[in-house]
Amino acid sequence: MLSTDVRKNVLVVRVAEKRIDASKAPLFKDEIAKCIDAGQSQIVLDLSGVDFIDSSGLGALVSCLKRLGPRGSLAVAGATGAVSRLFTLTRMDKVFTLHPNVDSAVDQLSA
Amino acid sequence: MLSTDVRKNVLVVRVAEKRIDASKAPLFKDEIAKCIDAGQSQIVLDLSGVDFIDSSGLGALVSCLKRLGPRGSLAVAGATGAVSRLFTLTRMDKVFTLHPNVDSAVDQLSA
Amino acid sequence: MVSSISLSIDSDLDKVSLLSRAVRALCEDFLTADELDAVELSLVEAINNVIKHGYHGEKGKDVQVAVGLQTEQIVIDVIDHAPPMAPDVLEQPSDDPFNFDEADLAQIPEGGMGLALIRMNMDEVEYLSNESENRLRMVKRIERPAS
Amino acid sequence: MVSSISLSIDSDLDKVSLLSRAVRALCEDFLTADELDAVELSLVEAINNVIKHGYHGEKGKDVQVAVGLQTEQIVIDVIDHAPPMAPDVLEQPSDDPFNFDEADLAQIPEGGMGLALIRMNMDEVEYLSNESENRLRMVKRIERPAS
Ligand SMILES: Nc1ncnc2c1ncn2[C@@H]1O[C@H](COP(=O)(O)OP(=O)(O)O)[C@@H](O)[C@H]1O
Ligand SMILES: Nc1ncnc2c1ncn2[C@@H]1O[C@H](COP(=O)(O)OP(=O)(O)O)[C@@H](O)[C@H]1O
Repeated sequence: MLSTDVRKNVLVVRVAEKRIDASKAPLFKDEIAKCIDAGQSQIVLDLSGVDFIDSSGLGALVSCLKRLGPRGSLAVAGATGAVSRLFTLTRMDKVFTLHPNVDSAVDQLSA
Repeated sequence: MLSTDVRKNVLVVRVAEKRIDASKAPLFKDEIAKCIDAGQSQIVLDLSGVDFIDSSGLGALVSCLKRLGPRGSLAVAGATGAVSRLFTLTRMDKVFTLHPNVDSAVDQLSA
Repeated sequence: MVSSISLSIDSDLDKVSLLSRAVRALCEDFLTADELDAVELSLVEAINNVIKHGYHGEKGKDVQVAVGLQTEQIVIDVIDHAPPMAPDVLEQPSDDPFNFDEADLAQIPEGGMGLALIRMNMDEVEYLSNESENRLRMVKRIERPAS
Repeated sequence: MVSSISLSIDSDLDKVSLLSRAVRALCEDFLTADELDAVELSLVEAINNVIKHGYHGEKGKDVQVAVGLQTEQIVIDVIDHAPPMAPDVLEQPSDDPFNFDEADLAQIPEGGMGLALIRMNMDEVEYLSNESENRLRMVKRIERPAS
């Protein structure tokens, strides 16, 4: 479901599912929680391969953000279409920093 | 459902429906029959806008061919995808001359 | 992957394209464009037959389609509650109506092509009929690119 | 154009995407990409709610979706046979869960967003419940380009 990669001390998590919906959200949340519990605090979530997220998926993201706490950052890269639309609609674009691509997200988090 | 146009004494009938299926075949057959009964004997059927034909639609075409009889010609232009596939599968490509486009069909019928 | 969904319309020829569009979308990730065309044609022919021959064109009757997406095949059942079709109808050799002499206009078929097309386009076709329903089961194998 | 089709799955979260794919395909000719996204999201939220809250995650229960394609609107009904939801649940103001202070992490919602999203994304939402079924009716108006 996820593939990870460290760049400039930032953990890049690529979501390899087209949909983060209620059937996938619990596992998704657990997998990210593992990364956080392993000590990662600067995380970029690459959603460029995702074309649908529902409120369960979005809730899982928020839950990760809370787990990470103020000491860390969770940035989102490559959200388009229905995914970026959901962030805007729910005002979650004020909560997560949205980046057009992974490179710009990594640059910001590692700066 | 149909729009017609005469070029070099050939009647070009453009089918303005995406599907010629059992719900449309009877009307389709009647409309072409009208053209034939009005005296048209060289007819090009432009199927470039059609993306699906079922056996009722194909049967309607055959019925038009029979109505036209040996004195006339009914050529098919612009069949692609599922439409051209159906002609091949049923050996109807031996019965109707298939042309890539209207121009080449008109040229042949008016020659 | 074993997933199933069922769809239904009433016995109205105007609604067949809706059903076929939905089923095509369901199969999209598993079949090539040609295979999708084959499935769509078979499904439409099967439903047309139910409406025309089973229900004799009467509207307001139930036509149901169950789509099973399995790892190696897609199973499409067309289910109706009309009088069943004659048991031998499905038995004719597959290419029958298309064995015409193209030079003889009278031989070219205007009908009777539906079941033959279904048999040519699907990998398995089976008709199951009992007191409660008729079920035309059509199976399309999923050919995976060798990897 | 008034056409309708009904689709059903069992109450399994893994099957929701199938249903939404089929419904999206049905609506495709009538809505913009943004509107299709809105309908898909609403449908998924509605079905998730039925499975999670109505059937408490139990599989093997019936979830039905009826799609009515009308000249000026698309009507999508999500129908179940679970205990109905509380009548006042739908009444809350539409943007409620999203009125958070983004600077206060604790306020950011992890759930409770589904119904609000449905109300924001559809033009009409209505819940009809009687002895035999619950029906969440969601209407999306078809905006035709001025011509
Ligand atoms: N669902 C059905 N119920 C009853 N009879 C059927 C059904 N399907 C097919 N048949 C019979 O089989 C015949 C052949 O069907 P088909 O090959 O589809 O061609 P067509 O529908 O053009 O006649 C039909 O004419 C009809 O008599
Ligand atoms: N179909 C339903 N059956 C019973 N209760 C429901 C249903 N849909 C929603 N609810 C109730 O309304 C609440 C809010 O639902 P929603 O806004 O979708 O958020 P969430 O599902 O994340 O809790 C749910 O927690 C549940 O108590």
